[in-house]
Amino acid sequence: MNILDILLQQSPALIVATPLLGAFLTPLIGKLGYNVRNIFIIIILAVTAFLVFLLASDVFSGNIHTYVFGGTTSTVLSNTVIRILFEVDGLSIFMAIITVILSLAAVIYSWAFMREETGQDKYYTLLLLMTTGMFGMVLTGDLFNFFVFLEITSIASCALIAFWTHKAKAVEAAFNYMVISTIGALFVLLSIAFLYGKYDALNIAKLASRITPVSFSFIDKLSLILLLAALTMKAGIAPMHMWLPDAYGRAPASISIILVGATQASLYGVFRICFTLYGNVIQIPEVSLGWIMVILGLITMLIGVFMAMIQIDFKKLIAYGALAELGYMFLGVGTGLTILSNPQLSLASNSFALQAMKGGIFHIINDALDVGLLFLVAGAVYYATKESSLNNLGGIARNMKYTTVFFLIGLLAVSGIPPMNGFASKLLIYESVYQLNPILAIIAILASIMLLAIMVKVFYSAFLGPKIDRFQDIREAPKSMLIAMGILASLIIFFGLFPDLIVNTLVEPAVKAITHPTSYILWLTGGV
Amino acid sequence: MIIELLHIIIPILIVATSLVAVLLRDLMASAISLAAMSLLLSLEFYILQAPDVAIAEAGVGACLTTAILVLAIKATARMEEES
Amino acid sequence: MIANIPFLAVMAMIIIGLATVVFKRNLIKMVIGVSIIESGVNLFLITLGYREHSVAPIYTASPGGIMSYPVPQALTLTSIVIGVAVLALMLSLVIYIYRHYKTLDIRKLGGGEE
Amino acid sequence: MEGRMLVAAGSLTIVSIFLIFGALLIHPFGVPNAYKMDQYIIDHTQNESGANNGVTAVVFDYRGFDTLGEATVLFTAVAGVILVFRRVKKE
Amino acid sequence: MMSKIVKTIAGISFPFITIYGLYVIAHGHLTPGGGFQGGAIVASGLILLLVAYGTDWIIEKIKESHLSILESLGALGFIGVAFLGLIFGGMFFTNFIAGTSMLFGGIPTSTAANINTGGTLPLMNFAVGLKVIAGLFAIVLVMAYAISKEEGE
Repeated sequence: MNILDILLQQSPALIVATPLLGAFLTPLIGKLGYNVRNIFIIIILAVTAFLVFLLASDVFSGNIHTYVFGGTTSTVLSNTVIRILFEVDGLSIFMAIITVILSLAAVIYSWAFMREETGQDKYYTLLLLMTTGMFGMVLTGDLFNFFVFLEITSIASCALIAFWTHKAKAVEAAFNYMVISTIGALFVLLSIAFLYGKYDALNIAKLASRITPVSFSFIDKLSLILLLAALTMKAGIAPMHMWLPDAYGRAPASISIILVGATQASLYGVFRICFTLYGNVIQIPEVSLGWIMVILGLITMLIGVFMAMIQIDFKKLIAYGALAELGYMFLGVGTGLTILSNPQLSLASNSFALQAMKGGIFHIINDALDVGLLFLVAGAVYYATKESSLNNLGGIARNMKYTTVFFLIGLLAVSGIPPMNGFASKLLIYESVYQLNPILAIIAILASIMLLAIMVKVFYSAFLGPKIDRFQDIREAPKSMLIAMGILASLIIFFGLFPDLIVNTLVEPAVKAITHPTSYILWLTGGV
Repeated sequence: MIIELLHIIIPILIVATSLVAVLLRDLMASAISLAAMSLLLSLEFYILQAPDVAIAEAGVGACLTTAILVLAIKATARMEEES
Repeated sequence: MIANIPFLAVMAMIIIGLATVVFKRNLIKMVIGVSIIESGVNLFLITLGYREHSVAPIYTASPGGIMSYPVPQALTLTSIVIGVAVLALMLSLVIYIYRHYKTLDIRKLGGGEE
Repeated sequence: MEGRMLVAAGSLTIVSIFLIFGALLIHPFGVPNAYKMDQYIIDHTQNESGANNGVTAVVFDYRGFDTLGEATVLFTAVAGVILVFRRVKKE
Repeated sequence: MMSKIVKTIAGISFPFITIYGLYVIAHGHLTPGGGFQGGAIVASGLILLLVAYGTDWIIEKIKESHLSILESLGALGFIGVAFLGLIFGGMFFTNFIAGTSMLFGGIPTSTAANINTGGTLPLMNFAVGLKVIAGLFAIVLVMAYAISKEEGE
């Protein structure tokens, strides 16, 4: 057994433990100086990235990778699961890849962006902890463990949103997010308690195998509603979206980009619960929430687009754009769920269900890259000009050439213009939604066009136009920020040029994971 | 029998103290009321055969939470504004 | 036997807490509401693991007999510590909000400088 | 503002009704369903983890990873509080 | 700042509270308690001192950065024991000491208390206890210090 095999076998634990170890060490390493600490953190994340891709290579070959914590004896009995276990399938590893890309970009970006700030040791500690929390959320196979990591993610992100404590709005946004996410997490815990009381298990696969159409009762319905309400609240879907633009807009840019990942981890929770935990009962009317998801997605999209029109703050405008993008993901996956959960439609239009799912899932990674790039650009503009209001910006393209190019790439990608990656996923969503209902597809396309118009307006007013005296001698963003933006931009172009490759290697296993919950549930017989 | 009676009385007291904590205008008084609720909760944990949790709730809920709350109230305003 | 009164008390606590968060306008009252919900959920977990006429799951000097279930107790321990962590961070944010706006009333926030 | 309060009150009422029904419909107090997981732990704690306290055995052995998460939450909160109360350079 | 009576009583009771807390930590695998509970008790004792003697007196003795480092060490000890489980037992968090002849390796069979049992549990209890004492006290200390500074200005 060589070292790679051992690493592969242990990788689910190590992916979480490595950034955690880094976070615990950061206060000690921080004493050694600025560069040492930053290099240390980049090394930690690079090791994590290596482990994620190692694990991905195994999972994409069709396995479901399980890892039992502390398991020498009694790991798996025929009728119960005692210990915590991680269960990694295509969707989990897909989310883990997004997390690792975003956090690496954020850390590289922070090198220059945070240079002047105080409290950097704590900043990097919390950043690593947030990454840890997201990894835990997406990799775990245990519901209570999911709750614990959810709390880690939300506490760390709240503290980081309030990073600029001298800005009243930032603290207020952090407090609002904290209240929302704590109540959401407590609802999650309450429904975990209900499920535990009824089914005597905390393991997702075990619970899923016990929730059957025969046993389905009021308690299951209550838990489902509580879980979905809490997680959609945390993901920023329509009725409870108010905290999202504030939190995204007020946080430092390097945190906004990780927050995108944190919201998507909550979205992962929604998908995991709809498709896996309640996978056996997906055709019971109370569970088939496809239409609700479609409508919520549409509302989110429209709110995002309309509110983005009237924003004058650069980052808040992008935050509303991110809200609109969230709507697309929900729309795509909701369409898939609608078709899958309808027994009459299921056989005839299964390919459309798969296509909608593919679009929705593919859009998750595209959204992370596009919106992330735009946030980084906004941060770079703020760094150079100390100005966040669009009314006062103008003519900065001459001095910040690279940043302008990156903004242009992000603009085209976020509004779904070929050849960027946003086009590939949005096309999949439009086509499949059209099969469900043409009006929905038309609304989605119109929203996209409006988003393009808004972004082009921003491009003209902020980057082009006459040169303002104040910005006569602003300088281009520092190298580390350009590198971070460059990574995301090159990934956007790469994904846009080879969408089929990405869909086949990354998205296909994730879609397979959520449309075939039985393979996740039946890991017992599949061997551990 | 006495235990069953306690299982009825203590939860009702817990709800009553939490209601008091919410309704009082004086924030310091509601912090104290919350501490009383924590203490009753820890008693309830004890008779529910969870001594570990009872110790934790008594230490964390009744002492630390109250300390942090009192600190925060000292740093801000003591009375709740009239609506 | 006693008709789920502890469960109903738990739900009453959660509802009181939620009502506080939704209707009260004072920030510290909102935090107290969150804390009450937290306590309610903790009590719910412990109540789920209780068996009639049981003893605590500790073998040292135990008189024997059936034992109450240990897993919910372990979960509650975790939940209590998470609760105090959340509370501390929330109250520090409240203190900062007060420093900026000089009020705890949620309706009066939102003004002030950027 | 009035309309918003009305919506909030309505949704709170619905949630309350759901929760109360949940409390009434779950198993009777003190008589849980057959709990295989807990019974296994009660039976095997002494042999497998060597501890006499079942709760500590669950906290640190069977569900040790949760406890790591819990310790991390505390660590996060401390870091967060120190971060919030640090000295900020005003621009 | 409190009166002399409060100071004296706090000074007398603090060692008892601390010893009780350490007892709860050390006997976590035998009697009710453990790292968290004991840590919370010791932290409560420290807060008693803070209330009685005032923030300035405490901050001369313990700096918040020291507590931060102690907390990191506690957390590192905890995760370190878990990693040892990976190295010696094959999986993260394996209780590799239980059932061996090492310290704490005994297996209890009766209801009698035997401190030499529990495997990795006592080690983790100590690490978590250190972490919780430092962490909880650091939270209160930082808040109290920041508030007293604000009032002083």
